[in-house]
Amino acid sequence: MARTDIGPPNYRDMLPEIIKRNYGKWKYHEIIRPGVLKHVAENGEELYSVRVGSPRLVSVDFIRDICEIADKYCDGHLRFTSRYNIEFLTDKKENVDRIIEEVQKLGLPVGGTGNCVTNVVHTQGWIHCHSAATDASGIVKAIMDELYDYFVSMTLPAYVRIAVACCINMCGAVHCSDLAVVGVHTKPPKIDHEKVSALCEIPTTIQSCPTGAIRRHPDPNIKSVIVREDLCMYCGNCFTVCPAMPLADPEGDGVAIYAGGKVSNARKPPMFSRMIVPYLPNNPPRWPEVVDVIKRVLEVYAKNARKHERMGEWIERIGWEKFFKLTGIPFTEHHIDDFTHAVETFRTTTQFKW
Amino acid sequence: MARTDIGPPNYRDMLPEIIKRNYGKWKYHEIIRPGVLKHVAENGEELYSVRVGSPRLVSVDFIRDICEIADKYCDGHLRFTSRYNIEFLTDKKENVDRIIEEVQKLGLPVGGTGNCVTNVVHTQGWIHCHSAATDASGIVKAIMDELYDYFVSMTLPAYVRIAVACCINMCGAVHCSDLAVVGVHTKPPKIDHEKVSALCEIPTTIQSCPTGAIRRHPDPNIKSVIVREDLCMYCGNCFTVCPAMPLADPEGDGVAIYAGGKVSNARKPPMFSRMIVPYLPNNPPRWPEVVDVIKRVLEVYAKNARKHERMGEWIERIGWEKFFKLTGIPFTEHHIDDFTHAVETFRTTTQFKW
Amino acid sequence: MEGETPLLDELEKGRWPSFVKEIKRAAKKNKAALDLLKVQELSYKDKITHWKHGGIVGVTGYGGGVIGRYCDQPEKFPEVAMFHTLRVNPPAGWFYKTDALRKICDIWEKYGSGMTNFHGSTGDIILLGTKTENLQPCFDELTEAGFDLGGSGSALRTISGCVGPARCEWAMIDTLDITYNLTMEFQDEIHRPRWPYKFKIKISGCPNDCVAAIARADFTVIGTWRDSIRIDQEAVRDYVEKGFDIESVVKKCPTEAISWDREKGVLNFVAEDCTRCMHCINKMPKALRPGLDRGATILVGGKAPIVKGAYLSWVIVPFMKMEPPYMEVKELLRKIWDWWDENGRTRERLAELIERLGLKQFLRDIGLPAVPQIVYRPRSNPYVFLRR
Amino acid sequence: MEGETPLLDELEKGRWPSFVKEIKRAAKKNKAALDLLKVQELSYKDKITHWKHGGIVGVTGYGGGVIGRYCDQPEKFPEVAMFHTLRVNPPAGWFYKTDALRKICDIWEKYGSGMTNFHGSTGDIILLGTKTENLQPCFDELTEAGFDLGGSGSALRTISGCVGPARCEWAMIDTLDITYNLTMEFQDEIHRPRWPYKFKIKISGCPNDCVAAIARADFTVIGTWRDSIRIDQEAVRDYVEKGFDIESVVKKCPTEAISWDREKGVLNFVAEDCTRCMHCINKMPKALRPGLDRGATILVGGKAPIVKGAYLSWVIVPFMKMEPPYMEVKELLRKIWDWWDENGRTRERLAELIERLGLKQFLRDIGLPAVPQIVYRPRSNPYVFLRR
Ligand code: SRM
Ligand code: SRM
Ligand code: SRM
Ligand code: SRM
Ligand code: SF4
Ligand code: SF4
Ligand code: SF4
Ligand code: SF4
Ligand code: SF4
Ligand code: SF4
Ligand code: SF4
Ligand code: SF4
Repeated sequence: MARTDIGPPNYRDMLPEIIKRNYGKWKYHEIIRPGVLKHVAENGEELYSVRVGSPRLVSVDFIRDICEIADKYCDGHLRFTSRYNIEFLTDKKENVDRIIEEVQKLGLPVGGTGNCVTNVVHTQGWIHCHSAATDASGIVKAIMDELYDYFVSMTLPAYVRIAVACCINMCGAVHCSDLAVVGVHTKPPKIDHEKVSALCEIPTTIQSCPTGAIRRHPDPNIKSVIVREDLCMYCGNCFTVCPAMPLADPEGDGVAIYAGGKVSNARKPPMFSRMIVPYLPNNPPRWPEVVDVIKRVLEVYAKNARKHERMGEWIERIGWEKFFKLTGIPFTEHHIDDFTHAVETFRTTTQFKW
Repeated sequence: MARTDIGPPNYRDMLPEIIKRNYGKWKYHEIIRPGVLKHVAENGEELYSVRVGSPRLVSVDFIRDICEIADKYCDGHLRFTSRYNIEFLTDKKENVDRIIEEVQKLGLPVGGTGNCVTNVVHTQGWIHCHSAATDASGIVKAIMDELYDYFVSMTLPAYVRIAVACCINMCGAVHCSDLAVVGVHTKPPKIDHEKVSALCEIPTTIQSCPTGAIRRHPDPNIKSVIVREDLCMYCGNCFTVCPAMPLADPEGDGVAIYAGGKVSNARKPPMFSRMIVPYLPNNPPRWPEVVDVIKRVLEVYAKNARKHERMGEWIERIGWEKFFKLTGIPFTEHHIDDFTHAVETFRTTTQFKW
Repeated sequence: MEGETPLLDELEKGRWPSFVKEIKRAAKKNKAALDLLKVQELSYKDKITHWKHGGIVGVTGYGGGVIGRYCDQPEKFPEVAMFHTLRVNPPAGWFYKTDALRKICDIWEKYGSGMTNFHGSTGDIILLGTKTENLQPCFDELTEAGFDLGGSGSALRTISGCVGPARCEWAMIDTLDITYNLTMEFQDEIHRPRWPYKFKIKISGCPNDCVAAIARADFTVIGTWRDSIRIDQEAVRDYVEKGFDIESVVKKCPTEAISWDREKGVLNFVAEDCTRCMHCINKMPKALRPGLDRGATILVGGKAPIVKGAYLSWVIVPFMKMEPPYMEVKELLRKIWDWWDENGRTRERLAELIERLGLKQFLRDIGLPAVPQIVYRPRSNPYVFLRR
Repeated sequence: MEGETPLLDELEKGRWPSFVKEIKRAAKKNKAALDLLKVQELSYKDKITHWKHGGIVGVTGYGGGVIGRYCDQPEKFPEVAMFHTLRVNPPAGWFYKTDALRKICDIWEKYGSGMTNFHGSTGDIILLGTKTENLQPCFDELTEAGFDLGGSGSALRTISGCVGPARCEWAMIDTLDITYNLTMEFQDEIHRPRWPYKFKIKISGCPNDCVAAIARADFTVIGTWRDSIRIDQEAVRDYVEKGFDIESVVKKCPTEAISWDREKGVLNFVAEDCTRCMHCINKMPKALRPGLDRGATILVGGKAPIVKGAYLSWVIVPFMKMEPPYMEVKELLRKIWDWWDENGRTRERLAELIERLGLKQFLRDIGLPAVPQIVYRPRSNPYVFLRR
């Protein structure tokens, strides 16, 4: 019998010596160049971290490659960040340039620190998920190829965090990101009645629908359900509980784009991202329309926001009507909320810009 | 047969000559002393308005008294404001002092302009309404006796608008006032089953309840309803549609106090008032506990707010937790919203004061 | 009367004018007023209202304008056993000539308790308390004197507007004329209730909103402008020279559209950033004035808490020109009423219906364009009914 | 392989590292990876996913940790007909020694596709794609190597915390130790799903929230302090002298708690106004430091949109000391789970349940005091269940 419930390795066993010595005793840090952090301990010791972009979806050989660098320059230690970047940790300043050199040989960018576009939090997409309305890794690659310069520099007014999720389950951080792409279905589920009777629990399926669009099949001989299409907003929750109701559709599937979310409590409280483009069609392999919107918004932001101002903070200051004007993104009825707490978004003042 | 649908008198017939001449052609105004406005027209003509507090609930002789003053000094013209104050209008500067003198002889205060506590918007109360959980005119009188000095001066940081309503129907402006008192029932309706069968339409009654607390009487022989008391929050909507379900109760009835609402679009958008005291018992004739809270909050505001800052603007700047601290009003679980859009009031940040 | 109402007598003391004194004044001549005083004293003692639901009472041809009211102790207080109020539609802006007021007083002394509210919270003249049999003759004399009833029940309620162009330099629209014109146009809607619930219209001349329209009207008209604030820099300097604290004003501009250049003595202003909140104009009326391209913002849905909670009005038309005979606004009102009438449930106000069916649906059905000025911000949820 | 995947080949171009290159790398040694590449190309062509719902697959004794997955074209792509992923619980803070990583690589080369995610969005090591029969032996070797599975399904999910005291001067709590300690304490809750739905815990050392806990965790722990920020005025002046734009920082303080006195060269600070947002500290790490009376704010309810919409976490305990063995937080978690388990419907996350029953009810049942820090503002509606 195998061992169970052993839990993960103890983090203590994974820490470099300099960290063990200075655990909880860091005094301050500096970003000495894009991608390189210097942390100084109370006792004056210095730790250098070289941050490196990763595609996240990697082969074991990739991991071995980076292990090799860590063995050479970091006494066999490395870490990953909460956004998939790799960090090489060393107490030897002279190693920094060497690490950078080796990493660049592997084709990996050094950056992702400070006021940059860091790595994109994303999901499985067509690589692995049955729910996907779009791919994730592909969109990320297309976006980051275009925004590469923003990863390796720190020229933006503040942090810009991008997320991509392949369906509105939003695995990741789409709902609170400065910029986000989310896969959306736009056709109601297609019901395979035979499979429904075989695979699905009817009451659970009916109950799963947030809008009450799912009803029992009118023909009592058919143990299945029907969907009132006018009540369906393609959330896919029925499909999660009942595999016989797929929504994926080559014509209908595509992505929506969101902006203005954040997580940190710095300055303004955390904010939700808000829909700026309700729908763009899937256009693999490079989703040019999507990349275009993301880039355009980023550049308008970079040009107009004040120092230290996150995307959402900037937009809330100038007003969303101004945001749509500056970016040239058309405002449509779909932008107007009609879900549960919609009224909280309706304007209750004569204050607005033209 | 009487004439019908003649509508109100044409306002043009009611306007003083100076207004007819300068209609739509006013250039600016000044408040030359508390209660006295001077409006200057494009052509240089000057109109003086003397604003006078009224108890609103007045006898016809009161109206005749003020008509007399208007006849003497205003060519027989006067108006009322949207907050029940009387305005004597004259183009003769020398009449201003005379009007003030006459008005004061009647025991009426001159004021209600600028950064003051102006007249209290209020309702019927025990004087006329079947819904009342408290009186209105009496509370107003008790409050204004205490805040009189704020009516006849202009020393506050900004406007302070007070409203009183005798039940949560909130006839008036309680829901958007700087300070507001509202009558509340705190016991579920007492059902007179015989009267229900006689007077009430059962389905309408059941449907009237926002929380679904009303059910058909379990005994099919009794054509009436019952109330699930744990679901009732004493809104009285059932009583409005079914007279056999009164909520009024000498022990249960009392008032709640709200603060921080506003209507104008100046600076911050309009805001709702928010509950600061869930319940105080009715204590006629002078409701001392109520008057005390109103006065205390007003004074803390007067002392702490910045110039031009309305009550709600001040509170939102310093934070509600600070408001409760400064005023010493206890915060309770009842302050926490649990109605439809409650979640929008929950704090989604680590930012707060101690 | 002396000593009979010890609790109320307390409220004759103090500096604020006393309603008790007023009731007593009326009670000297009028028995109903005397009973009213006694009922009120009893309520102060019992801590409970002594009024009961009103039945359907009114005047011929009208479905509203009268609030029926009965005392729960008719034996003890026979003079107020019936005690109905009449809601009388006032002139726009609450301007009166004294002769008109005196006529009302005379009529009410004749037929009612002699007690009134000048005014009710909706803006009506409230004639407080009479018997059923007096309603019709009282009404007849009122119309004779040029006054008509206002609204009550599931009808259009008495419309009100701020003092506007009659005495305010900031009126961007003719609030009095619009109030009067709409009132005359919609007499039928006011007098004959036939909707799911009440409907209120209020009109303010500028965003200061001196009739609290945004909070209290299903249909809110607020004057505004589209061009730039007009600045008289000379007059601004004059304010400053006289010791006016201009920094405290500038600091509170919600959009940072204005700034004070102390060195140059110039008030800088970025018109496209200004959201026309009125604040700076309010504080420097001699120096700043609204622009000249004027009209109104139309909002809908303001109301008190019954049943789904209170709502502030929501912008539905950011800008509409307002010229007599106000055809555009009338047409919009009619469309909204039809939509509400068709879709609304009993006792469902417009805001609640819009919340239930969605603002998107409302705009579509009414035929209004979706523009970003309608919302503070776009949706955060992904739940878009793309095809509905 | 060349030319067979023209669409994906496009994504080998460009400066950002390519996942396609990675799949191709794995595909050279591994047939499943090759089929994965082809399925992905087909999806790019068809614009649709080719994966189907997974059945119940897993390892002995566990109810989760594996995501079952099947290809909808098993004949064409037999190597990925079954293509389950394993979620492996990483060390707290995602620190690794290379030997540990190499072991995982070796095991995964042996039993799986050779493709991974470092890491998944919850923070697990994702081993991407294997057959049912390989799950158990793969798991056995993983535990042998010191690794265990993370959470999936209606269980406690893999906990994560920011880098914290290991490398950050702002860690107010020991995020790594708390992560590890709770993970070890709640192994059963992670491995044996038995709740209404998933439950996530995330821990950030300070309000910067570098693991996005507030948005993505049902139970959010964020380090904070109660006393005053520590200011080294010398160091502040040093920043300014070096040309640092201190005004731009001060201006963005949300509470105006700080101000820069240019003349005196002093950063004024009003401790009781500061809401500890971190902004000024972030911008001047050498001069400003958090206070010393440290602990955490506890929030609950963060989640993505399914089903009732997305929620940010809500404050429920403004301040809690966080010392090992973290009994207070563990007790709170257990109480919350019991409450949720008892009251929650299937697929109802904590936030949705709290919204349905009310935060007031939640606090009462859990035994937490109502304090104003829990809300932005009190209720505006009058609908108080005073007696419930
Ligand atoms: C390494 C990492 C933590 C980890 O455990 O892995 C980390 C590390 C640091 N963060 Fe972070 N943050 C990390 C994810 C985050 C996240 C989470 C996310 O992006 O998903 C956030 C919340 C983002 C949001 O609000 O949407 C985050 C919000 C911050 C902030 C606040 C930024 C703001 O102004 O809103 C700071 C302060 C600052 O830099 O001014 C900060 C500051 C820092 C500092 C300076 C802390 C320190 O003293 O060491 C670290 C270096 C910052 C840098 O990259 O320039 N960190 N930081 C994460 C690196 C992610 C990456 O690879 O890019
Ligand atoms: C693998 C991963 C995405 C990734 O590529 O990184 C993932 C993948 C899936 N998620 Fe997720 N979620 C993943 C992190 C998240 C996160 C982020 C987080 O945990 O910080 C979220 C948002 C936070 C949250 O939980 O709300 C997230 C919110 C969801 C939801 C929506 C839950 C909600 O209440 O809104 C679902 C739908 C569901 O549970 O039915 C979901 C469901 C799924 C399922 C199991 C699909 C399903 O409907 O059954 C996906 C399996 C994909 C596959 O084929 O492997 N996943 N999912 C992430 C887990 C990796 C890991 O363990 O490290
Ligand atoms: C007479 C009246 C209109 C009417 O048609 O009857 C009126 C008249 C004026 N208002 Fe008003 N307002 C009147 C009710 C209101 C209301 C409604 C209410 O209180 O119910 C509001 C909205 C209040 C709110 O936000 O809750 C209102 C918000 C304003 C404001 C904005 C104040 C603010 O900063 O929020 C101004 C501008 C100012 O004074 O700075 C204003 C300014 C003015 C000016 C200066 C306009 C002018 O140039 O003539 C008038 C004299 C003001 C004064 O009293 O000092 N008026 N004003 C109302 C007098 C009520 C009373 O007797 O006290
Ligand atoms: C007389 C007046 C109060 C006053 O003393 O001034 C009044 C009195 C009554 N109102 Fe009102 N409302 C009065 C202005 C208002 C206002 C203010 C306004 O119109 O600007 C409001 C808030 C705005 C609004 O309409 O939402 C108001 C919101 C209500 C409500 C709650 C409506 C809602 O949707 O929330 C009710 C309850 C109902 O309709 O069943 C109500 C119901 C009532 C009833 C008819 C009681 C009932 O349940 O049937 C009251 C009759 C009292 C009586 O015995 O005379 N009254 N009522 C006001 C009308 C006088 C006038 O015509 O000038
Ligand atoms: S976002 Fe949707 S499609 Fe993408 S991994 Fe999560 S559940 Fe699957
Ligand atoms: S996709 Fe969503 S809205 Fe449509 S039927 Fe399924 S559960 Fe209901
Ligand atoms: S607030 Fe209530 S009690 Fe007072 S008048 Fe209006 S309906 Fe009657
Ligand atoms: S008072 Fe309100 S909540 Fe209570 S039963 Fe009546 S309608 Fe329902
Ligand atoms: S709303 Fe504007 S126009 Fe009307 S009275 Fe008030 S300040 Fe003047
Ligand atoms: S009107 Fe308001 S927004 Fe416009 S400049 Fe003046 S204060 Fe600023
Ligand atoms: S959350 Fe705070 S303590 Fe943790 S890494 Fe980020 S900045 Fe440091
Ligand atoms: S931590 Fe934030 S709130 Fe506190 S002083 Fe600094 S910027 Fe201001």
